[in-house]
Amino acid sequence: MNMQESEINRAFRTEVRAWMAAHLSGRFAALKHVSGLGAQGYDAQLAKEWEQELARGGWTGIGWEAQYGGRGLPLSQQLIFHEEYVRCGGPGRIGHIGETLLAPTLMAYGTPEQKARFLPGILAGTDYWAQGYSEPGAGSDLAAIRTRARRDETTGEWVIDGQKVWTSWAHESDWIFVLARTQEGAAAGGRHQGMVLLLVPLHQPGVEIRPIRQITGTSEFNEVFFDGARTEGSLHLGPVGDGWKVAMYLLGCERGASTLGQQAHFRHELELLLALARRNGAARDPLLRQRLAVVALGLQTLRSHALRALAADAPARVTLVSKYAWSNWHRDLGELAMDVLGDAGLLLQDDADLAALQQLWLVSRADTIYAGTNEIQLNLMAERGLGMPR
Amino acid sequence: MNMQESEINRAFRTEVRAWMAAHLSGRFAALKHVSGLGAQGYDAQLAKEWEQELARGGWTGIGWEAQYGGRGLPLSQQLIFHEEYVRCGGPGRIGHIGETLLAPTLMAYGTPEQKARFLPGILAGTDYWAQGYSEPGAGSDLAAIRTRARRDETTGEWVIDGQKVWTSWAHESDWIFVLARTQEGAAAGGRHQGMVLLLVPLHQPGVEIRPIRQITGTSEFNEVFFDGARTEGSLHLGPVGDGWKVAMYLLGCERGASTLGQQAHFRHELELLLALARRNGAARDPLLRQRLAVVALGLQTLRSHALRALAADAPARVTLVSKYAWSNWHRDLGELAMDVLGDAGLLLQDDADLAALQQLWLVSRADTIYAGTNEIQLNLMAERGLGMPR
Amino acid sequence: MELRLNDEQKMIAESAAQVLQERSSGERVRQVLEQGGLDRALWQEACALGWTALAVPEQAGGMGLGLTELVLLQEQLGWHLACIPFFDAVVAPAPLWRHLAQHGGASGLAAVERLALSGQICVLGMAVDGSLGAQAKLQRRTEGGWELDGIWPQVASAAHADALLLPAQLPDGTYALVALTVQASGLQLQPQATVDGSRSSARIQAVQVAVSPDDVLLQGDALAQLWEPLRQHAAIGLAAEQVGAADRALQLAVAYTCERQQFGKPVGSFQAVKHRAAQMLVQVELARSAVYEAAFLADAPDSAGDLLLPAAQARTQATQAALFCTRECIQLHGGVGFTWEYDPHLYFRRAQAGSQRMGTVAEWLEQAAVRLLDQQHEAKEAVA
Amino acid sequence: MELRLNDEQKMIAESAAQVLQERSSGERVRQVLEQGGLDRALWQEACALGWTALAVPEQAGGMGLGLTELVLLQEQLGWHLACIPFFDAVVAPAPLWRHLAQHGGASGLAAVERLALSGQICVLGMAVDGSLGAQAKLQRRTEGGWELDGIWPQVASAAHADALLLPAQLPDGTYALVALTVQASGLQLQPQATVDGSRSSARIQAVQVAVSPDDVLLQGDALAQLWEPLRQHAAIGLAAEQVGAADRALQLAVAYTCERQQFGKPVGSFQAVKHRAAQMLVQVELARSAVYEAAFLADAPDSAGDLLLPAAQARTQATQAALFCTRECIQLHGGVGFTWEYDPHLYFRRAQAGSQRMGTVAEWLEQAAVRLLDQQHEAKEAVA
Repeated sequence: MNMQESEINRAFRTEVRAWMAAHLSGRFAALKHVSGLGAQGYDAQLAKEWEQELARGGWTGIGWEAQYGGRGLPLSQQLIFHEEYVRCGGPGRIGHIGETLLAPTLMAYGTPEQKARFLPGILAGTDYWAQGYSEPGAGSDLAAIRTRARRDETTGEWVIDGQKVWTSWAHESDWIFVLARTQEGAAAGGRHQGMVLLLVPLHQPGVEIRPIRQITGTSEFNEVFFDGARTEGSLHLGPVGDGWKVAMYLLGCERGASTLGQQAHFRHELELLLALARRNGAARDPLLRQRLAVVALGLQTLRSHALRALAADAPARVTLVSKYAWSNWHRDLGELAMDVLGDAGLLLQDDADLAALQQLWLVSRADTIYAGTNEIQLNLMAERGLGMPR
Repeated sequence: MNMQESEINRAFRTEVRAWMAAHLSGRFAALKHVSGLGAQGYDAQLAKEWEQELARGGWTGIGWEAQYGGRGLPLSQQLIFHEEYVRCGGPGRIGHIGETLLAPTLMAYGTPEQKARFLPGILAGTDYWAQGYSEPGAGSDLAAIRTRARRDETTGEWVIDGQKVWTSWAHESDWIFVLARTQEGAAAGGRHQGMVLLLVPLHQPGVEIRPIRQITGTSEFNEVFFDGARTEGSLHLGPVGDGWKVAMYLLGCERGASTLGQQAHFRHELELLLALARRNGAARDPLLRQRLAVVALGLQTLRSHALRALAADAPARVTLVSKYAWSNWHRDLGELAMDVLGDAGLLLQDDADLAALQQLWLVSRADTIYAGTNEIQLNLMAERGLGMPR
Repeated sequence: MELRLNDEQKMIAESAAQVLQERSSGERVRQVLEQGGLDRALWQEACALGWTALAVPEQAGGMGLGLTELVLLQEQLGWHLACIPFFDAVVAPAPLWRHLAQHGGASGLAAVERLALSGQICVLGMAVDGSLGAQAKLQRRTEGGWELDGIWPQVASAAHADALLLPAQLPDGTYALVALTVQASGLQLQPQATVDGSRSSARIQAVQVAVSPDDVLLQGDALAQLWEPLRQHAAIGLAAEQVGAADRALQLAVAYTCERQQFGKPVGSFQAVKHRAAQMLVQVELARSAVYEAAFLADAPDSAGDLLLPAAQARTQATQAALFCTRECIQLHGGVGFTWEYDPHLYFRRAQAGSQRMGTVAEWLEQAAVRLLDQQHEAKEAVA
Repeated sequence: MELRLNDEQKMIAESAAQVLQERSSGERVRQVLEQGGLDRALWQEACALGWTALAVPEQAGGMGLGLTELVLLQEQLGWHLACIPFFDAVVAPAPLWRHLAQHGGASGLAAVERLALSGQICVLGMAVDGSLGAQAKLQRRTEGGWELDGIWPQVASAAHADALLLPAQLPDGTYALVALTVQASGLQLQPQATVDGSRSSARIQAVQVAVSPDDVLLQGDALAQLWEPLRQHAAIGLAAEQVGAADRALQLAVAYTCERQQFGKPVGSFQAVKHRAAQMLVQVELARSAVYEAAFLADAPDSAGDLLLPAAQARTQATQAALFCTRECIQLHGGVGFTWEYDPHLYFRRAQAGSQRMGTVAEWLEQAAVRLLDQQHEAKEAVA
């Protein structure tokens, strides 16, 4: 960090760098700078082994309390870890849904048994989780979900029927948390009532996973079909009927220290682009120079903003801006990358750096859509950030 | 015109030019290139005398049928007249509300007596009209007007109470057409029912006119207060109760041959800007060069589009685009003008050309607001041009 | 004086739309894309319907129509993402055929008939930016024979070509344009994988390729003088394709958002969605107006041949329309917008590829700026 | 590591907001604008509250705070459109006072006290773009005396100045900075009418103005080395004012649209209006983050003094935010938005004027590009 970084934090940063240099090598070197998100050459098996390597190094759950096996590091060091991790070429984290979304929700809402059963596998990088929220008819309007969960009176188990979509890595995961409708607790009425968040094993006959081919031609997302799928009667997370509240809590965990990791990845992409521009002469074009400066300064602003938004007392109007800002910045970066590529951008490139920039151009179209479209983000900013009427 | 212009049209163009050169001289030279719209040094009295000069030359009502005293010229020659008029420096037409809005509506809806009474004064440039539509509480939502018209049972006269706003040139006009609510015809219900369009003399005790100071510091618009104002019982235009329909017909007359006159005025402003850029070195700046090319090509596109939209068979999706396109183009031109002015733009300039560009910057902010804001235009395009749901 | 299509022109556009609706459906395009990107059946249909002969002069056996008619067809082909190299094999070389038919004598007429009207795909081997700029040399070897050596690193539509028109430098530094069949001995054609799978590309290499005098179609000053108007014509033609793609992206977005329900009503009834669609409409219709006028001007009897400003206008408006509309089309499709299965990305790829061909927006604007800010100024000063 | 204000900083911002709410209300600003644009009572209040001494070093009698505190004040002044020349007389010269206090010895300390802390308005006479670029010469006339001749064509805030800091060229081509009271014999100050009536301007001319040695504050290398950091500091300060103006424009737009009813509901409940306001919010908050970080970096103990990239970031984000928000503020006010009576145009004028001062967005981007694309490359190559 450029500002007022303490001695302790500097030492910590050095520690992360040293560990990464020592361990992201050998067979793991193939994962260097691979983003994961539909990226070519992402070996999921190797990525899981890398997660276990991280776990052995004590780099998973670094912010978790000691009682859950974490290191209880302060936010500043979590930020440093995530930033340095990506700077050192650390690959996209296949375990992040479990570690950064489900685990905090388990800590907040889980029973002692659930915590004891699921947190260790997440921490060790042995159990992987997928997210079962969106449905074909419930995207921006998540409350329109139709997947149903009912109790099997004889076994007490939950039985699930329905369809989820946009489930990242479902084909590489062991478990999925599923937001579903149940009759229980629906008495109060309202479309946010009567839901339950269930923890469901993916490897069972009642679950079918079909990959969705993306704009890149690769498949990171899936459709998941539940046809009488089952899970134990105790595996609802939080109160039955209040699933919406639990589900929203989980989404709120997305904003966190890993933001800086994402930005470090953006920095890597930006550096690829600047290097290309210097090589192919685009850096001498007065107009492309301006646009390159815009994205470079823009990324620095995203970082300034993230550091401001992470402060505990940051108001909603500050934090609500972040997703819209980074996703649109990233999309702009992708468009600029193609213009800097010029003629070469018309051909599918073999060179890994050039191919990464072309991938960026395609992949970034999703950024303004998933996890709340631009339009939903603007609604939220106006209503919650500015208090404008619904 | 660049394309397929007939011999007849070429001759006509020459005729307009010759007449303008001969008549826009002497005392009228002071009006050259003065836009009228809140422009400094616009002498309203002289502008009225100029209208009468035009009338004597046979240049008012050139598209009107012979029965109304017009020349019945085809659309192509009307276009040529308006374009050449402005190219030759013809000033903003103080009579245009009467000539291009009210007169066609009179022809369509007026009684024989109304036509005989009002058309000659419009044609001769002796009677000037103002428009009484918007109210403080009824802007984009025109149907929310509250101005009331009732009959005086004893005299049969109309009596008007209420307030109109944004009435251009009310202080220089003799008559105003007022959209008002009346009980008559309101039986059918609906907010567009029960209105009447009245022709009302401005010079009477029940009418008070207050100028509105604009962003430029000058006043072209007014508020007009009606406090028991009166007009003859026969001076409703079209059926009582159907005033909305008549009022909408009148607005539809705005799109017409004079579009090309407006564009010729834009051309004049653009030429001022290009000349300035050549003089002050902005033309050598690689970024300003691009923006100057954008506006120059953009104006040519506006002209192409106007010629396409004026075709009788042009679909709604083509014609609906025009207002949004020209108003936003003009606003962009104003912003660019200030950037080309640079340092000099911070000081109020004496030089007429530079002052005109600064005025343009301010005045053009109104373009995307009056006569249907950008937001209303986009609604119309989506709903009527693309058939999207309300 | 209004800008309007005549009845014949309207009919051309409408019948093309009908044919393509049937022969180049979304399903068909998908099928062709999986199989390499050329719809040869559609190409044959295009030949049979006379589309490829539309702007070939009558004395050479063509229909003798103009750029306006080509533009209308190209727009429809863009709308339907038709997988035929109409731009590179018909629109771009059209001025060349006209020149050869008018000034090339009997051999010129024969060349036009052989290359443009025989049903083969004869691609004009421009550089990506529409320049002649080849890294190739043409040298006289024997009394009546020439030899061609060099590389054309990236020639659009060439992977499916039967014949190629390749520019090469003569020993005196001027250029010649050489016609060759792809079977010519010493000619290597290496297909390239493209981001826009609906338009092929190839790297071409010539090693001691023998060229007969008849195959040197044009050279020296004649070629140099033809090239700038040809590039402007081609830019207007490409702009038409972009207008078609932009309009289709708009149509897809409107159709999807009016059907897709969220929060109990069609997504297309939300004002933000409607306004975006309306902004797409503005872009589409302004670009269409610019392209049509540019084509009209090109076809006007008194056209001076200089179409720099109209071409710049058409290209900049159409490129921006295509980029904006195809990007927003993905956005307005939400989640399915970035799947392979839905069509928006096909148009998005086409728009990006088109933006880099025949000169970028920035390049056209700079050329326009030279005309508007530098040259007119000099001209006026010269007069003053 | 988070970017957050400390309690003292928060208090400075909050108390400034309270003072200005009372002393620089919309009504008061209107009144001052009609009377020439300087609120002298507010200036005196600012002196009394210590605002003008905030960043003056303690050894010179100031409070010794940093750019962060200046930025917080300047932001509030921008928000309230306060009619005092805080930027030109306090923020911009702050690095000069620090330099004089630290390196200028007793005469330096005396100059700071006399010019910065006496309650007078002492304006730094930069060119509009923040450069020294004067058309003036300073020549030695007698043993201890100098003479100043020249023109400063457009000096912001100068019409209301009591004293001026004027750059002039020495015979050896380097620059000196001269302090003069406006009463100095031979100094002419001609006020200029400004588009942004809330900030004055003047043309200044010096004809054989006698300058005492004490009034030559800084010259040669010392001035040259100070100027670039000073310009960067000032740019960050101006950016803070722009953030304030942008935020106010947003606040005005939200307040108006939530009150104004059309079609039976508040205009602010229409999605198009909400989305526009949200886009304004994005611009405001990103710009604020950029400005705060730039100021933090300037104040960091290990700051290397080079703030080119942070300054470029702050200025480009804040300029864009101010232009966008003030333009949209007019649009969202509808008809009343372009009246004199409503406030949006005051902020619109301020934003436009600000965009041309201390370097335009394009100029900052080019400077950033030099650093990012040219210099870093050279540096890396030198290392490699």
